[in-house]
Amino acid sequence: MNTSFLLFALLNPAFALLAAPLYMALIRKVKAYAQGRKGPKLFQVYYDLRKLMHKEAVYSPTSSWVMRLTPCLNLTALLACSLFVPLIFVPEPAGGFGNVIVFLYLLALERFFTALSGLDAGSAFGGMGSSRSMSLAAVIEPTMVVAFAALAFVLKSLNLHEMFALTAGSLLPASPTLVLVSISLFIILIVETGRLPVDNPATHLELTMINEAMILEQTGKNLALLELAHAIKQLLLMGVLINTILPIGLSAEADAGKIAVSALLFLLKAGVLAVVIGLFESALAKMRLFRLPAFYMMAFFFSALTILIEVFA
Amino acid sequence: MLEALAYGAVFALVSGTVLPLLYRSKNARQASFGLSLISSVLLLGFAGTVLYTGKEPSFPAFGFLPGLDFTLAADRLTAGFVLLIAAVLPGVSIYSLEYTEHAKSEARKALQAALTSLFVLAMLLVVLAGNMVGFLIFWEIMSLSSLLLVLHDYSSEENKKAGFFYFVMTNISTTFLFLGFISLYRLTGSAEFGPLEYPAGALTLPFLCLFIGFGVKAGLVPFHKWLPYAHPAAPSNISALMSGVMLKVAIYGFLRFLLAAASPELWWGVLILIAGSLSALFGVIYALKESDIKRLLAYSSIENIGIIFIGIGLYVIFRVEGLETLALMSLAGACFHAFNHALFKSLLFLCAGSVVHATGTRNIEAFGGLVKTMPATSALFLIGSVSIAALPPANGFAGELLLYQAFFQASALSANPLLTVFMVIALSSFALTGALAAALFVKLFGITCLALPRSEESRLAEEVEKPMLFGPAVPAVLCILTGIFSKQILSLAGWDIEFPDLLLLGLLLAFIYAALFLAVRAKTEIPDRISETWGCGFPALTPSTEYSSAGFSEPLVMIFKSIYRTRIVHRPEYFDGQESLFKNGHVEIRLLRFFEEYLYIPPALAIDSLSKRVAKLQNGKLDSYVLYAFLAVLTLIIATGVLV
Amino acid sequence: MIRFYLLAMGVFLTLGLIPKSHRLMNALAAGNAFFHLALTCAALLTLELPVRYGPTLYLDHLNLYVELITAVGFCAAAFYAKGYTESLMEAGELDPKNLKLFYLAFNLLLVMATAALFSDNLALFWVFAELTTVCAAVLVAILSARENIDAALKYVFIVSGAMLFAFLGLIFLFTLSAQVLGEGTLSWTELMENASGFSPALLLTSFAFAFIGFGAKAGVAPFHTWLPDAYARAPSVSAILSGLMQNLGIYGILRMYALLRVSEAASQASFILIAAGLFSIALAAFSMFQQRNLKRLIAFSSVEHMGLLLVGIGVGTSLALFWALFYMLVHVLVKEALLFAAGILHRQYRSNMREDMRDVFKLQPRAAWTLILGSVAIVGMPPFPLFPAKFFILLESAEISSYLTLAVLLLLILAAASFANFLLKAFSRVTAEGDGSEGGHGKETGYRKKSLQDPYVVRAGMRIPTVFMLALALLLGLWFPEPLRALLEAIVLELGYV
Amino acid sequence: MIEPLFLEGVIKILFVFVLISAALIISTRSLASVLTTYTVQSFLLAAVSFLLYLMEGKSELLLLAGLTLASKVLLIPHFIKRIEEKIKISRDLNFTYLEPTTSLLLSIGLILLSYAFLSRVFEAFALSKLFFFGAVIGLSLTLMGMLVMFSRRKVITKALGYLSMENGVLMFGIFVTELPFILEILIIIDLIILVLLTSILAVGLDSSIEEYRKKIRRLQVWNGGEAL
Repeated sequence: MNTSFLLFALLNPAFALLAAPLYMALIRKVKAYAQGRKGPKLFQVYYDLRKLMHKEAVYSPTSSWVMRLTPCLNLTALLACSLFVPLIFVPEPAGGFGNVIVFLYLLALERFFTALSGLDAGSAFGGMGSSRSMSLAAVIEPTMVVAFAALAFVLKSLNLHEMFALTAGSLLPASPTLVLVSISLFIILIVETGRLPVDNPATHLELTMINEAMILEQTGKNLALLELAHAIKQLLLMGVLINTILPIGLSAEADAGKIAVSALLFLLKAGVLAVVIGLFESALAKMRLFRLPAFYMMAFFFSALTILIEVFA
Repeated sequence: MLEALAYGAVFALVSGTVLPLLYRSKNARQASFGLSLISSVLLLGFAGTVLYTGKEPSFPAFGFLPGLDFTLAADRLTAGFVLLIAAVLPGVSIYSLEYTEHAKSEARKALQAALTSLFVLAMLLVVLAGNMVGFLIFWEIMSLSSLLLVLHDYSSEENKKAGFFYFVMTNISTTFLFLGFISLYRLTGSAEFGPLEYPAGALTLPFLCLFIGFGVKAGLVPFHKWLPYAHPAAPSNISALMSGVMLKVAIYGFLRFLLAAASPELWWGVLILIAGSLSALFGVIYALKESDIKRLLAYSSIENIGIIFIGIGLYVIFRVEGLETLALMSLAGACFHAFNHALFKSLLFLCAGSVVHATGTRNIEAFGGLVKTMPATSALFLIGSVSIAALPPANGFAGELLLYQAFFQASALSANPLLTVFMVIALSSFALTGALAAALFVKLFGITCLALPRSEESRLAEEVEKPMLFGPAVPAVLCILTGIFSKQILSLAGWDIEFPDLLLLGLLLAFIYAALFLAVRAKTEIPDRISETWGCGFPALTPSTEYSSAGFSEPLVMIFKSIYRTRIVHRPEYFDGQESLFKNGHVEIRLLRFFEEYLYIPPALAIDSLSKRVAKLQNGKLDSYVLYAFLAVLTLIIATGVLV
Repeated sequence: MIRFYLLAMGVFLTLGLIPKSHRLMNALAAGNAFFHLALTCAALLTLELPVRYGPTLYLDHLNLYVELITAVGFCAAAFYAKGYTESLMEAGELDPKNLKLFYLAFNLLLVMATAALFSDNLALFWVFAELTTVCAAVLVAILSARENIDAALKYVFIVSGAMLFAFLGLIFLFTLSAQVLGEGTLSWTELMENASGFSPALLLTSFAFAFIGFGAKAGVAPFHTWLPDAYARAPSVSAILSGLMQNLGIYGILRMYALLRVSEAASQASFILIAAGLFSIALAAFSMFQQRNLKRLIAFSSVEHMGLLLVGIGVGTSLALFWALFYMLVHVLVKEALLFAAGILHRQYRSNMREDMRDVFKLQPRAAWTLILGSVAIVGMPPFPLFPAKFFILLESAEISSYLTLAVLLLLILAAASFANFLLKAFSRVTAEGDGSEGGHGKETGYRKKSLQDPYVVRAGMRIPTVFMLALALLLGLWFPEPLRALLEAIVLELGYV
Repeated sequence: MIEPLFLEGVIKILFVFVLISAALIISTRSLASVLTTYTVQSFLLAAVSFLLYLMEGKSELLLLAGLTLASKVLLIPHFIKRIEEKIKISRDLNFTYLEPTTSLLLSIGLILLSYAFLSRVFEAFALSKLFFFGAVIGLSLTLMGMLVMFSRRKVITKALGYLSMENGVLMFGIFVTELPFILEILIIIDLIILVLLTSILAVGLDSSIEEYRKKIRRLQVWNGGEAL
């Protein structure tokens, strides 16, 4: 374990924790503008979280310790995940952190327990959410794995830190094929964070809900933890995408100045991406559940294509 | 010293077999399982030493058959699988202390205890067998003892069918092993498992035979159908052993051959990989639709066997391509996953046994709410589910991680573009399998243990007795430990592989969780409240409004509807032979059992009708008999005339 | 010398007609069997084999070995016979007046078989083998029910008819020897010495014809048809004895094949043997599959095993022969245990049909387990010794073709499945406790409830040989005695296999 | 000494008669005539044997002729006649598988087969054309006897078929080689025992069927499920 990594381990999660809600708000804002509304303030999310943190947790008498376990566990998983994706600088890899498969499976851990807690209260909504979430996750999984495999393939490493150490600082993607991967990563981002056209985070309608349905029973501080975890997940996936397609400014050294520049730049890039996501969401309608596999197929296609091009060319 | 450990274990198991048969008392049965425990400790010492030091024990040869000695032998591969047995055995033994006592009669209890020991003994000796004939002998005893155990409740129609099916499949397996070993024997001139330094062409027949033979036993698609039949029929502790260990014994045999083959061919690996991927995928897809808990677990075993075979396939491919590191990684992945699967599948089967025992049904739709009525079992069940869903840092993840790493680095195969494309396809199917397995176990655990009880039995279920809790607790603890210490275990076993340290990750997770938990707790001002939550407008939450098992898997069923094909079966009855007066009818829409209906039943029917025709030859008439003789004489005369 | 033997035995048998008590008759039969067993053992242990006494009596390892098997079988059967015949008489199926005839035929059968085995002359062998058919037929017909007579007639007609062809074969052989030696001979030893000079074509012809006769005796398909009927209809003891006579056929085939092995026609003879063997296995396996009659099942399994033996002999290597010989012994042991157990079940249920069997584990647990273990043994599963025998025979058969091995193996699955199917269906019928009404299957078979309740009391004389045979088989599976190995190797050498 | 060529001619004529007798056994419906035909056939055999003795002068052949005459022309027919009287059946009307005409056609086929087969394997070994032909007749007689065994219903007829087979074997034996006389005796004894046995059994089977039915019912061994 080296100092660079220790520094990273302190800074990166903290950065993720602090910055993540911002982009939830930003996307909401963009969507509001697109719909001709003003939308809530950017920092409203933080206020909301604080408010929730102070509220009591209400549990259904049906529910069990699974429900009580989940919120903390999810945030734990995501905080651990934040050690895998360099947001502010790329540390020297250590202890297997950064391993792309571990990263993916930590996300799966979070999903698994969210789905279980959805089932725990026994309400029809929770079950529906779990069922849909696990089903869609299953279908997107090959795409996700192949996309990351493509990334690993192009960047010749299994470790996200090593990968991005390769791209760090350059203006353009390390290889043109990465643009294709990025398209898949973008779709994965949309799917994983439960955004249109897959899921609509803004409504509580039976037809549209997936993620929201699962956490319907969660209240107070637990809800806050889950929301936070969700936000971090979004930020981390955005980070992967950004580092892939636009690695400019990403520092590979644990130097205070460079880190600051890198962090600022990331905030900027992420802001741009959030705007794009917001616009993308606004432009699309919710898809029928059973048309989603076709949508995922597209992402799969791009990732597979990347590998094919790399292999054949 | 080492040898003494092995002999001690064998002796303990032999006495464990004999004891309950001699004395039909509870004490004898307890002693028998106690002896199993002792033997597992001895085996642990044995296997651990061999694995760690790499020292191979030397067993003396017993003169057994003319021209053939009986020997035991152990190298690291053997030791690995002995370790597997030793790891599964304690949990099952403790569990059986209580579980076996639920059998119907004294005689059956005694028989079950004795056969369990015999079964374990046979599996152990298959692994330790020093030559092919010994291997086959114990292989058959293993099949036989498990068959008798599957038939423990022989009077039920379903079990009879299951037993018969199992018997036939296991015989098919043995047949191909026979042929495979015979062709190897002819090639090498000895029954030893020596190195096979032959050109691959010479090994084609043995390879195919052994692949089919071991594939049948391991439950590889399309030879897998016996598993979902045998497991529901067998007692749960036996299911745990069968799924946990017996399937691995088949893997062991296959590995033994593959490692001995000096020059495998690429198509071997491709074939194994394809079969493995299909097994994994079909196993999990069929499991999703299943509502019988033990059958579901059986399908999940098919899936995991598929994963192990994927690892083996990768090993062969990488070995042929000369990528030793990756080959080693895949092999380690396959072995490690085999080991892990033994642990978590025995855990799950034992828990399922407890659940079935407590509720009296195997139907998932009738469970629910067990987390309250059977908290300890549910907790153990969750550990099993987390492990099998390959979530970090449990052991299921560690094995799959190795395979993923191997897959991701397949870029090194760039010399052969088509192969790379093939690998991408295999990888995506592997990923799909993993995610579907997670969905499957969310469903299983969620529907079984969470929410409201869906039936009276489930509501009234009581926590099982202590041994049935301590039993599964052993593999549960091991599941977590082997997951967390996976890197250390791999390096202890002598595999030097680039692998993330899950211990670190586990500690980190624990630390963050503790910190978060404390932080949240410190911030909590108002205590938690338990109250009715909004029930979507329903006045009160009832089990009927809950998501059911079928409902849970419905989206996936829709997505994979091309696989879940249904078939409409009409069964009309008529008053008359001409089928003109309709009497009664039965129409059923059910899932198309593809493999059964297209692969198993047609030959079975053909054999059946042929056998009926042949049986008619023996019609009891002397005239016909003399006619046969006459025709035979004519044939022989003509044949002789032609042959001369 | 054979004449002396026959004379002595004739006197013995005449004396045997005197006693009136069943016990004494049975003791005499057992004594006779033991006498032969002891004599065989003594000959094996003390004599410098092969030995020739006079022009016709000839002892070598092979015929002593077959005699040993036969005598062991007869000993067990003699023990079993007492309880079994008594039970037959109690039920009124066997006329007590026929008891004497039964034991006469019993003893005579052993004497004839012995005479056939030890005569050096093929023609004498032929004649005595024919006479064993007669004796066995009498045993089969002993109940004098129509079915038994029918079965006995089938036995006589098919075997004797086929044996006539064997005689044609002998005539050819005689001509051949006359041509080469100047004077015709049918002595095994002389033929063996000169076989290499014989014309392959005619030798093959004589082999083919002899095979028809000996094959029928051995129950090789399609001359096997007498076997299932005899097994199913005749009392168990008779079935066992006629089953023992199958080895006589195999013995003849072994000798004939040994003659041919040195000539150029060996491969053609192998072809005939293997084809017939495969055909037997196939036919038997398919006939067994839906078999509902236990004894028929066992009978077809005999056919199947004869087929496997033919394959073993036809492969023609010393290893295959060694194991085929061993197979003969074990097959007799296991088959007897099975038939003994089936006999006990027949006494219990008065039927061999699987529909009529229920509550087996309650009524006859020992017989049930004997049948289960016997089936395990007979389908060639370890730890029973048919397993290694099967393995090595198949190992050698792979030299001819892997497809042959595969075909045999697949057919063996079918045979094994048949046993499993039968046992599963027969043994799983349980009367629900409490209600004695016509629940479930009771009605369709018309089986009467009354006799269900009381288990048939198995006499020790019936139980001991059953267990003994199985235990002996198991022992052979776990430990291969050195003397047996030496004996079998000596036979292999004597038959000219190197 | 009589002219061998003349004897050969006579033997050839006898061959034809032997074959005709075999054909008659196949097709005759009256049991009595079947028996008579068999007796005639045996007599023809004895005659052939005697003629051969005249030709070759081997005393075994004479003995054989005598033995055949005694056993097969006198003893066995007599015995069977008594059995026939006992079971009170005088006709065997039913044929299985083959009607008489087909049987006869098939018999010609059998003769041709025997000829073709023996000419392939044996012709070189035969002493002369006549001997070869005798062997052919012997083999076909055996096969035709077997044909009787499966195409006729009654056990008695079957037994006669068997006997006719045996005649074929004997004929074959005479023409192929000279067997030691003791063997011939043994075979005839065997034959007699077999005939005795089958006849006794046949009495049991063919005659008082009703009585057996009764017995069987009493013993409960009659099982509907079993295919008879």
